[in-house]
Amino acid sequence: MATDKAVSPVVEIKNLSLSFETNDGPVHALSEIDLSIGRGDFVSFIGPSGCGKTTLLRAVADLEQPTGGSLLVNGVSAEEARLNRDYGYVFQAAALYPWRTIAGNIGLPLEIMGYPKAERQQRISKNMELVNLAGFEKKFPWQLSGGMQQRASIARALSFDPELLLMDEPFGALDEIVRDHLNEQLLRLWDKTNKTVLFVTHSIPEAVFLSSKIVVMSPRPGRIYDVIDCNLPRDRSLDIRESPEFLAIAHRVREGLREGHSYDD
Amino acid sequence: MATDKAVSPVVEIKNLSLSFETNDGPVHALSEIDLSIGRGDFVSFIGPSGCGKTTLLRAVADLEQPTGGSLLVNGVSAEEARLNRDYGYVFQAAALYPWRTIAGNIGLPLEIMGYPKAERQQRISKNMELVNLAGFEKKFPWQLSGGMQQRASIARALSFDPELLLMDEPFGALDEIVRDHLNEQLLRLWDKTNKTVLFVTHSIPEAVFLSSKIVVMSPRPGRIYDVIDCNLPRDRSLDIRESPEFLAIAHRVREGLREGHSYDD
Amino acid sequence: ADTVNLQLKWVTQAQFAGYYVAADKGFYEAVDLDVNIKPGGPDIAPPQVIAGGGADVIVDWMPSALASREKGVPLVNIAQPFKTSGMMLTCRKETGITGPADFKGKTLGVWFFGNEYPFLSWMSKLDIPTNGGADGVSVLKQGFNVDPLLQKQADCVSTMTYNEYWQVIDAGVPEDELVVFKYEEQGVATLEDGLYVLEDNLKDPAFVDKMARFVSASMKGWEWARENPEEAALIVLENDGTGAQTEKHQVRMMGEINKLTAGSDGKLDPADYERTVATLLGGGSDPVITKQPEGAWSHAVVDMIK
Amino acid sequence: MMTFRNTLALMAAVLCLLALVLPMGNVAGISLSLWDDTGLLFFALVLIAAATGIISGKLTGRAADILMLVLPHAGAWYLLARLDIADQDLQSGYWCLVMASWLAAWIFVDQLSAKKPKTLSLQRLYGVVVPVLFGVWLLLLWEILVRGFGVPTVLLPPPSMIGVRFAASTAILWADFQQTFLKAVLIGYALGCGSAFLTAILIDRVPFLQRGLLPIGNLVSALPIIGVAPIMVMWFGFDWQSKAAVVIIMTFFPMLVNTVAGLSISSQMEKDMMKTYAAGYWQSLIKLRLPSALPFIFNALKINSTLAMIGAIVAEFFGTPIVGMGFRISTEVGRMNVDMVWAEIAVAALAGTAFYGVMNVIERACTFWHPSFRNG
Amino acid sequence: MSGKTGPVIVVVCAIIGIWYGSAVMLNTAFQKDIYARGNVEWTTSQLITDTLAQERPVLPAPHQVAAELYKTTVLTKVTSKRSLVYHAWITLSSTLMGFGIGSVLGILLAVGIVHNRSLDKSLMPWIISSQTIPILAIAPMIIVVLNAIGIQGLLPKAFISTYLSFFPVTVGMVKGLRSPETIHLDLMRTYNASNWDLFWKLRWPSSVPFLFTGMKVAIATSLVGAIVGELPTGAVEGLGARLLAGSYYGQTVQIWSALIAAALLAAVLVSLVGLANKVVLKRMGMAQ
Ligand SMILES: Nc1ncnc2c1ncn2[C@@H]1O[C@H](COP(=O)(O)OP(=O)(O)OP(=O)(O)O)[C@@H](O)[C@H]1O
Ligand SMILES: Nc1ncnc2c1ncn2[C@@H]1O[C@H](COP(=O)(O)OP(=O)(O)OP(=O)(O)O)[C@@H](O)[C@H]1O
Ligand SMILES: Cc1ncc(C[n+]2csc(CCO)c2C)c(N)n1
Ligand SMILES: [Mg+2]
Ligand SMILES: [Mg+2]
Repeated sequence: MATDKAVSPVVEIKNLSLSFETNDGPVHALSEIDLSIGRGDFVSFIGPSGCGKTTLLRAVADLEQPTGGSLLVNGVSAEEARLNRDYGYVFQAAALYPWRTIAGNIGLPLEIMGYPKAERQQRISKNMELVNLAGFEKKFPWQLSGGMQQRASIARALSFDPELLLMDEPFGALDEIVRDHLNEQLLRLWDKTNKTVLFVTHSIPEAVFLSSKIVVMSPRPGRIYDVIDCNLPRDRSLDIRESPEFLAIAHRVREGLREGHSYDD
Repeated sequence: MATDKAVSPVVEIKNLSLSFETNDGPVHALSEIDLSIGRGDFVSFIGPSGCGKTTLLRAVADLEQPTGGSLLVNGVSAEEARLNRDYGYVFQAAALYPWRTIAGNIGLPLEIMGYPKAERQQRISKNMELVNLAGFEKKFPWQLSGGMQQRASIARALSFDPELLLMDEPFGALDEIVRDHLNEQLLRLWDKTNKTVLFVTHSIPEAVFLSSKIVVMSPRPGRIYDVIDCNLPRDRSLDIRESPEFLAIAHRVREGLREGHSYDD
Repeated sequence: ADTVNLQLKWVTQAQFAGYYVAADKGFYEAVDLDVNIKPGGPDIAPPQVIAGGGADVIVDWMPSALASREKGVPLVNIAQPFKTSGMMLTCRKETGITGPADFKGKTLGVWFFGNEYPFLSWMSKLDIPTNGGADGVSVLKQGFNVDPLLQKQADCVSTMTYNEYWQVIDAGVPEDELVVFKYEEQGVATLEDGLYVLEDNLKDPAFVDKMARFVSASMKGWEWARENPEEAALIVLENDGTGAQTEKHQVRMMGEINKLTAGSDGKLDPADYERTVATLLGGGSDPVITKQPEGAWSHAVVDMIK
Repeated sequence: MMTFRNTLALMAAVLCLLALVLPMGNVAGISLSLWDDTGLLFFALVLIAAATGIISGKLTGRAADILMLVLPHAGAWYLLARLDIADQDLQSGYWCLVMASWLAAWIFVDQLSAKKPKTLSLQRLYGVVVPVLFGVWLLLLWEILVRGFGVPTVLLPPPSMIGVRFAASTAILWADFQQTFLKAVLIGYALGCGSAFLTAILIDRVPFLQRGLLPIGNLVSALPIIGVAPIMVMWFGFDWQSKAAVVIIMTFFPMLVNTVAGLSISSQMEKDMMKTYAAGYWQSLIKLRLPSALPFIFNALKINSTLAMIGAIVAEFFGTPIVGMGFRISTEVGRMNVDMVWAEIAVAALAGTAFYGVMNVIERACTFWHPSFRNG
Repeated sequence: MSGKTGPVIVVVCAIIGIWYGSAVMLNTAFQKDIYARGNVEWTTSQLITDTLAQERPVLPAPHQVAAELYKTTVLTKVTSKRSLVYHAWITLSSTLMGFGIGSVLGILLAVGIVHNRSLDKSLMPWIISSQTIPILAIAPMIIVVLNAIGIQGLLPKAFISTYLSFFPVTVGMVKGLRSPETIHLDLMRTYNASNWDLFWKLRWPSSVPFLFTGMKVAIATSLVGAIVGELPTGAVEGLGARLLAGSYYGQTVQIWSALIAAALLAAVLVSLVGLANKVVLKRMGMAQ
């Protein structure tokens, strides 16, 4: 964690737009996005389905090319950041390789980044424990339930301990208990390591509980409707969800979301 | 809706067990399941990830073969029920065919069941509207966001208006607003047509809001931990979520879930 | 010992008995030669092999050799062990063919791959077009065997006196149901199996000497084969790599071959050569060779044999 | 790391430098060097300059494109012209220049392939130009090598000679093409692929056959063509029917194997989907399993489009009427008209490539959804 | 495996039945000619027995082929030139060599095509064209040319097998290497995986099903190539030479026994590849 970097934003987006060509004419997935995310921020993205959250995360990860505007990650272009392996990405779908066991899938980035075998082993088992999958090392993805696959993909992204985490609905298929558990784990990890997290979720309480900043988006074309600061203490616990500050923020998010939808239909 | 059928249960499960053979030894996914679901019931299944909810639904749909016990659907074997096209299934993943447009995917069961073209058209557009996808008829699945794909798969299952609906986390990838919207739509549909619904969810409020019965499951081996009757009025509205009955039931479900987890770790 | 690579025109059979006998009986060894006999096959063009450097000397028919000479492979005949032609056209009697005049409107099987020249010359001499129709003959490219005749797909097929003819007989068709036209008797005979080398090599006296030894030993082999036909056939059989030849057939073939080699001491008779060239030049619209060949044969090698 | 393009440029420059000092060949017994030929010297020096420009990054954009298009081709042309002068005794310096101009042309191809043209027609144009250039170079090198090394024309004639023969024999070539391609190949291909497809479905439909016929199918369909061809001639006569029969046998197996593999590729969930609709066998075949099998089926159709050509041509070795591409090839080899053989081969290659290309276009249209097309 | 034997036996019996029927049909005409020549009175049963026992039948009966096969495999020493086993071995060795080289070449070409855009654009159309050259037709010339530059023996034959067998592998592999889902490719991009890792950890595993279907076709065409390559080497040894010699002398029984031997060889080779496919997919966890 170089100190000189801490001042400049980790993600800086200016007037970004992105559209897809389809057989059916262009789709304007993102338009006029301005956003700056500092080191150590935990930013949640929330918005109606199809409003461009995934697209935005993919643009940050250099998986889509913006059609306009500028985008810097860690002060360099998105491509360079990707080449520097600056981030870990959790996809909306688990995207596990069917020919690898669960342990093999989690170890994949470690292999690619050249970690020695012993350390790989140790990190795999640590992260499998973290997501409650211990004992499933030798299973293949299709032998796992949907939620288990998703947890495996979270463990995979965490395994190489990236500074910047891009997470696209990582807890969508998990039940409340596991979700609460993982929320707490994630929060602790964030607090301890000062990681920067971009987090897509559909759960308002989850967003409020985790974030230092919440970005509410609205669709067609995808744009930012509201950015809500969320300055609850960093070492918050689950009880905070009953507190009035929490409820106030949640209310504001819900309102924004509702507004976003009214654009829509 | 034959009246003589109404008395016998739609799904009758007795002492059902199911285990998978894997390279790593057998996995006991379900064990000693007893459950009876009457006509017009809305039954939610909730439980930790990997507890066998999907497996149970698949067994009812005759997609997995139980290794023990008995299972009747509409008074006949699961296989016969499947051949009678007694149910519509929403998979946990969207499972859209990449070579078909969205409209084509939604029309697929209608084609198979031999609906005339005009009616197909009309049902496709009705259901696309229902799930808020109007305007995306000609897109291909990979051109849609995750949530949109999931909605398309819901529209597909609803398109042929089955009596029995098996839904595996249909709303997992949707935001709160759409989810609320679809929850209400589903409830109205259920109320109006007296469908029987088996519904897997991870959201406790959703389960309580929708169901006439909640089945709480616990893992390894998957078994039923609790069955909670949920006799809120059928024409409930979203406000009911603030009512004390609602909160009481939600509390009981949460307790059950927590217990289920404690078996686990 | 000097090595000689000999490329045959066809698969191992009694047609080439002289060379196998010479090798087997040590005639080559006696003149300090190490001869490597390479069998041919349906798609092997010996002129191509010699042009590619795969052989020092080849067995070929003169029409094909002269045609190749025109195409830029300067082949020279150094010896001619076969005096008479064994080629003929064999027809089923029931087709009503009694003489060459009856060919019109009939279907004839012909070997191509450079073996069609004598046939084309003959037809042009008879003034019969070879592109079908009532006034012409339909030509089929005949495969490896006489099936077209047996299956009645063709009215006549090409046969050699020593080989295919007997296959027709073996197949159960009696001789009296067949009509044969020998090229010899039709006056269109061309010289068959001769030995050819590249012209440039003959400038080298050492090569001429090597060939002289080779030809003399080979002719000894042919002589031996004429005297001991059955043993010669067995020697051929031993050298057959496919293991598919039968003794009965090879012994019979040896007998017929001996009739063709009789009367040759290896030296090409210029008269035979002139006759062949005349036949080929008379090829009508599509002549096999366009002009009188120059230097296509040489007695340099045979003259060196004492 | 050095880019591919710079590597090519460096190699070309080094070869040119070598050519400056190495002998070129002999003219009338006198050894010739690059310095004795102003044209070639000029060419070598410009090429060195251009390569340096590319490596240093000074030569880019349109200027680079045009230079790398003109330079190597003009050079190759000139090298070809010098061929006769050099008494056919070419030495290492000459070959260095040949190699260098080839590498320079490759730089052009690389530059062209890197472009992402905006309009579709331009994209198509590039798609044609690149392989054509490659082909042009293949022919150039062939011409230079064959003539430079004095290979006997009965073994391998130079392309120029083949071209002359081609132009002079279009009538014969067309007749042969009709006989072999339009009759034997097309009909055999359609019947072979069609029957294999139906067999694959039959095998798929009837589990008994799946277990019984598939192993046997492997056996029968792998019958070697040269064993089968004479038998087919025996059974179906001398004309194209017997060749079509050989084509059927040749194309049957690849289609069978690929279709069977393709029919089993759909994922469990996709199949479950169909199960929940209680879709009948044919419905799930048509709506699920065939579409997902298409990538495999097209693989077979493409492989077969070339196999069918080979099959028909070779079958004509075993008895034909005296027309057809295979007949011509086997006859003209025997007559030492190897240029005619290659003219016939050129027809086969053109027809086969066009056939394959058509299959490719249809594949694109039918399997646009497959990741192999979606990903670029 | 055991589930297969029953059906296979039934199908084989059906085929043999059809075969006997066709043999009688196809050989009848010639047999009647013989009767007519000899003025022999004949009955149907006489005709049937005679058509199945001709020396040079149009279509030999299964038992004739079986007898020939038995004679040339079991009763003959394997080192003898009259043994089919000996000839099959010759063919097999060049088939395997050609298949091995062809598969490796096919894979390498596919890898080059998928990774280098100028190769993709310029090479692929020419690889296709190369296959439309009737290699079998010019095999003799190739052998002569290779011979001229001093390559002899097993290699020229294997070269023809290679030429025929690399193509199905290349076509399949190009498709296979490009078949990973977008999301799987994206995952690798997020790791900034090197091309090496992208290849070995994603493209290669997902191309395996395509590779094996390609190899199944390749080994069959490789055998065809080996057999054809045996003709112009002087038709000396190998199944191709046997076929040719049989054909040349109209020995249909011999042709068919060589043909059956070649087909059996092909079937064994193809099923070996199929077996390898199964084992590999199972070990990769992809066979469910
Ligand atoms: N590859 C593509 N081609 C064409 N259109 C696309 C493509 N990917 C996404 N889109 C369109 O872009 C818009 C934004 O999609 P995106 O996946 O970013 O939504 P999202 O906010 O992540 O939604 P969800 O919550 O449902 O996942 C959608 O309208 C979608 O149809
Ligand atoms: N095909 C299979 N082979 C082997 N094991 C399987 C298979 N499918 C499921 N399992 C195992 O069965 C158990 C139950 O899986 P199931 O998919 O029913 O869980 P679930 O309750 O739906 O979980 P989630 O909420 O995560 O979707 C899991 O432990 C899983 O590993
Ligand atoms: C494809 C083919 N081409 C030519 C011949 C003719 N041929 C060449 S040498 C020779 C003498 C040995 O019998 C014969 C007949 C043939 N039979 N098959
Ligand atoms: Mg998304
Ligand atoms: Mg599940």
